[in-house]
Amino acid sequence: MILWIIKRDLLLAMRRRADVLTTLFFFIIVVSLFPLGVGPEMNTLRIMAPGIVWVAALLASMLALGRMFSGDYTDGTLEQMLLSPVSLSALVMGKAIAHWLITGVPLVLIAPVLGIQYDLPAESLMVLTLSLLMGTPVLSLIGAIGAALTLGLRGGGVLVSLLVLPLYVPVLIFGAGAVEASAAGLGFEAHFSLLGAFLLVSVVCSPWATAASLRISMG
Amino acid sequence: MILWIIKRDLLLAMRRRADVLTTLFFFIIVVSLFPLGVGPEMNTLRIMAPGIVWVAALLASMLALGRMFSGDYTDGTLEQMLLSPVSLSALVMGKAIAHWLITGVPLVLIAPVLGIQYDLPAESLMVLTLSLLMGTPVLSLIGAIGAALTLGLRGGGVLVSLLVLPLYVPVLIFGAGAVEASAAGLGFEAHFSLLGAFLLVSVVCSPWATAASLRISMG
Amino acid sequence: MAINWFKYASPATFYFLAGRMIPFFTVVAVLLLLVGLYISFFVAPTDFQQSEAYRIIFIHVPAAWMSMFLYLIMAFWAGIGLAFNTRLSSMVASAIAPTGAMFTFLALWTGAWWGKPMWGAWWVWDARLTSELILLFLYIGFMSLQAAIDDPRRADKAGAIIALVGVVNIPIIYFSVQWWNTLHQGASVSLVQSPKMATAMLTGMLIMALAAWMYSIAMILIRTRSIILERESRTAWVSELKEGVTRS
Amino acid sequence: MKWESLSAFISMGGYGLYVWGSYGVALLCVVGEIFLVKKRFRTLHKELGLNEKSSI
Amino acid sequence: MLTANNLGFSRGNHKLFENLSFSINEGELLLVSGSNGSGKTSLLRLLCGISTPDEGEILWNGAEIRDLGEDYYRVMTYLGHLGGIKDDLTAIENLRISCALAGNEIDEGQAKEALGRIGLVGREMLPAKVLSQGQRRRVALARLLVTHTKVWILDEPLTALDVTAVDMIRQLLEHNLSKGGLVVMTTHQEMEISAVTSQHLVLS
Amino acid sequence: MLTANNLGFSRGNHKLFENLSFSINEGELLLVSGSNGSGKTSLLRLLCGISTPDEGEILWNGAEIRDLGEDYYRVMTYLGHLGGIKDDLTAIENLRISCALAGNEIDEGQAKEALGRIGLVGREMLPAKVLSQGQRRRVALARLLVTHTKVWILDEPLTALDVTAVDMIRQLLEHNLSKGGLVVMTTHQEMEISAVTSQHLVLS
Ligand code: HEM
Ligand SMILES: Nc1ncnc2c1ncn2[C@@H]1O[C@H](COP(=O)(O)OP(=O)(O)OP(=O)(O)O)[C@@H](O)[C@H]1O
Ligand SMILES: Nc1ncnc2c1ncn2[C@@H]1O[C@H](COP(=O)(O)OP(=O)(O)OP(=O)(O)O)[C@@H](O)[C@H]1O
Ligand SMILES: [Mg+2]
Ligand SMILES: [Mg+2]
Repeated sequence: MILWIIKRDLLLAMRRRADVLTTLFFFIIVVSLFPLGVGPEMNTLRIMAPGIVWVAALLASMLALGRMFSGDYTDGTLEQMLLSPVSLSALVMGKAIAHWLITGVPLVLIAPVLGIQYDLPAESLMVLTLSLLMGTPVLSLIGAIGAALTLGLRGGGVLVSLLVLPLYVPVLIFGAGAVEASAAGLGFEAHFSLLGAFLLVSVVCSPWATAASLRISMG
Repeated sequence: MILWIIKRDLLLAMRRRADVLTTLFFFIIVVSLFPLGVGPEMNTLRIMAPGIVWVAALLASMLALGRMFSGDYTDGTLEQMLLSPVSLSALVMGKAIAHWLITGVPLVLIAPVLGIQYDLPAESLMVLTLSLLMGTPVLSLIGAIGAALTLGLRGGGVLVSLLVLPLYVPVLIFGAGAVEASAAGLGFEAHFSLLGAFLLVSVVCSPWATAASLRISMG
Repeated sequence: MAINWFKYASPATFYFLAGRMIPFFTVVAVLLLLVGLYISFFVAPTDFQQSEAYRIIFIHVPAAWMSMFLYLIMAFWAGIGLAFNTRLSSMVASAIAPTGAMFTFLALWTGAWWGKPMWGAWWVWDARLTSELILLFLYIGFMSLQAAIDDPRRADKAGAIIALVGVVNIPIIYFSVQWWNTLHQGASVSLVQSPKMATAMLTGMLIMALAAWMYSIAMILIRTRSIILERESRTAWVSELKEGVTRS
Repeated sequence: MKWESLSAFISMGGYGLYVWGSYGVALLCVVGEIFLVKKRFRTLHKELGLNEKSSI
Repeated sequence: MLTANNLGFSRGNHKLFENLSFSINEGELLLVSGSNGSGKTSLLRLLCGISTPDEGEILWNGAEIRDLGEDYYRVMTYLGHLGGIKDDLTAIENLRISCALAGNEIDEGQAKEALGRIGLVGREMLPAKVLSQGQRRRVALARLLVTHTKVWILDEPLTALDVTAVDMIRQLLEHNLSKGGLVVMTTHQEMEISAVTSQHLVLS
Repeated sequence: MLTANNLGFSRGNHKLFENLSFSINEGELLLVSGSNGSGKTSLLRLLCGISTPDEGEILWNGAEIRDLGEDYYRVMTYLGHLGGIKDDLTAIENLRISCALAGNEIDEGQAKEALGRIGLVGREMLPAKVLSQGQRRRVALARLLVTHTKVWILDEPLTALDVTAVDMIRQLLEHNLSKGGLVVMTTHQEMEISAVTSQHLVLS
């Protein structure tokens, strides 16, 4: 069943291929805007790089949250999901996975290329990619809660950022921190184990919290 | 008539006061995220400050673009606007002004406080605020075109960023550039006259282009 | 003897109970505040390093403490409301948020006005400061979410979820002191050299903190009463109130 | 008495701006909150036609 | 007089109609019917100028409506299945704003009166999102009570309405027709209208 | 048997109904009617467990539906005014996915056949957004052709449908009732259904 949901969401995304591409381009554009705003000095840029890439990934993933449930809400599919004989948490997990596949994975794949723009050394590039690989699913899972809570509220799109950004902060700190630690020649294992812990906690708790939020929002 | 539109949009925004506040908080949060990603060194942060504030303003204004027409589109009001005996360009101008009042003005007002977080000197703060005051209306006006073109397309929210961000870039460069110039003790008049020119051009052209885009999207 | 907790959990009973408790907390808060201010300005000695600037501590620390405690209490009551569907606890949670946000703002503000003379900057991106800022966002998120939902029961439940999820963030942001080198003071005792001065200062701080507690309770009680009235305006007991009937 | 004069008290060893800036805003916040909370309660009472004394 | 000459229109590779011609005079009603998907909504959107026909022309008093533009919109009211109702505004605000957009500003009293007549007494100050389907539809239809336009183009105005409301709309249409107005409408429900002349166009 | 005991429900400060009790047996139809805004949709959403009543209980074969949860959803189909139709998917995909969600996976052939029976021949591969109102409605209703559930809760299933389609739905309902199913539905249109027993609940 969870596979049906994933398949359907991917199908929907493919029906408009532009959709997947645009999240990606948003990410690329944000990362490329900063040098324009900050100026072209390579040293400053290299210091900023991990932070900027991570913040951009976070914003890109967050922006796509709006679409996670709102389509299903306005056309009544969500009503049907609540009434499905399958557990709602499983459905929600499927949607979060689909969201990650559509928004997270492309970012992870393109990040090394963007890192090169900022002249990051090879090891940092690898750490950056790995940290994104572990961090972006957390963003999707936490984001699902926010998206479910703000369903059907006017201005939901901006409200959702207010709700999830504070929760994203630890992921950001440790994700970007890992890259900085590796660039500074320090160990980055501690950062990674924390990211792993976040991932575990959110895999366990988020579907449940999201399902509860959905029931509340539809009730 | 243009007043009716502005009044209506402000009324809608006030109906959910949270709405205005959330754009503002989005701006604040984004500005506050960067130091978390980049690390706490004040010297680096001071250099980055104008760029970051400007990029955040740009993103905040862009995110609110989604709401500019989409509500009116899905509930059929836009159809009625096309069929109104008043010129569509005037209506569109009204909507852009309302968008600016709701999203732009609060950013301008809060920007100095955020600048303080980055330890900017007083003159830079003033230049930053002024540059935002001239730049944000341009963002709203250009954004209106993008919002109109992507109406009703799935993933419009992300597509719109793809369309408008490249157009926002000059505003960003000269806006942030003005602040950097003043921080470096150089004159910033040239930057300001360019921002002024952008504003003029967009006031003249954007309503017309937006109205044409709307007709195309609805056709 | 078993106390009938459900009796006190009824908004109507609580309304009257709170009405009788408010004057007490108000009076105690004012008294403590006066004593605390007296100690802050007239008993506590001038600091060896910071001269008089350190007097900001007497609002800064109580405000910072309150901001964190109130969040936890708010999340607790919101969680109870979600789990047991008790209306009153959810109302209390909504009543706590504005006061908590106010104290968070005060901690930030006084910290900034202390940081300028001490560190030479209004703001640094230090772990403790950042965590406090995030706390403010958590409060604001909670309040905005509730404000955006018209149906009060839905608002309660939705708020509870975000408050509970946010709790996870509190230890994380709080302990991040250890992961970031920090400018912010550790234990307050290190501020002064002699134990006697520390005592005066510590007493002042504790009394001010107690005053803040009392003040918060009073504010929360009044706000809860308003919320009760707003939500129960159509019930029988409120109509009885209109006719001037008093209940004990 | 700890302070030699009123002006010494006000200048706070040169840190008057910061100390009073903190205390002032703290006072403002507290007074503002009290005002808002009371106003909310009063307007409710007026709307519902309650007599404030009888309800306490 | 609203005239359509040899209209042709297709969607995708599906030809909806071809060589469709008719004309409607003052006081006349044109009832468009046909099975689901036969092109009724598409025809109505052509008649009010939102879409453009592939072939043929649509004339209002002899002039192409596209050329008339705002002059045509001044005398025409279109109501699609989407009502243009804002969820966050109250019924009164919705009505006043949609009227203002149509160039017909009305004050609060008038709006309230119109809503009362259409059966929304006591619901005027609720945000539209809490209204039932039928009540939302009534808010949209209330515009017809206060408009001064002659040409009404209505796409299934009766959906979600109960019998009282259907009856009220019938009277409203009759009143407009008797004043010399023109009505083009679609509906799947039966409705008897006593118009001076009533044409029936069946699409297939 | 679906039983409602002393249901009470209010929205905002508006009491929709109080002390509402009824029970529906196998093979019975409950027709809920009432003017716009009388609470029909709200009642149906209670019966299928999306909302919770303020007072009273709803029982399926003696057990509270909230407690049954997924066991109840296995035997129940709800169709609201929103069809759950995705604009970007084709009719076939829409049908297959909505069936799969309801725990009833069907293959492409079955989906195609059901769509054919409901009158969408040649439209199966079009994205739903280009379909007309009535055609979209039919895609949603096609689920009823392939479902194995007993309890059908239908909110105004006939809106936007033409006469042929209305007739088809009638037959479908009769078939389900004759097999021992239960139907709860609302409609503002007239429809004659020959059921074993048919109750009429009028809200006001
Ligand atoms: C905006 C800036 C600031 C913020 C957000 C802030 C935040 C906090 C917080 C959250 C606490 C409570 C920590 C705990 O309970 O252990 C605290 C305590 C404290 N703060 Fe600050 N602070 C700021 C600036 C400053 C400055 C500039 C100083 C002094 C130079 C200072 C001195 C202290 C002291 C002495 C304590 C008590 C520590 C203890 O006894 O555990 N703070 N602050
Ligand atoms: N891109 C397309 N490709 C093929 N067919 C299309 C396309 N777009 C629309 N159609 C068809 O055009 C018709 C549109 O009809 P329209 O909406 O005008 O119908 P209608 O008469 O209003 O029907 P209803 O009674 O259901 O409202 C439908 O049959 C639809 O399938
Ligand atoms: N928050 C609220 N405050 C006041 N009234 C409300 C609120 N929410 C809903 N209502 C009222 O509750 C009723 C909802 O009714 P419901 O949607 O169940 O009607 P219905 O019988 O399905 O009507 P229709 O035939 O128009 O579909 C409406 O009268 C609506 O105005
Ligand atoms: Mg149609
Ligand atoms: Mg209904």
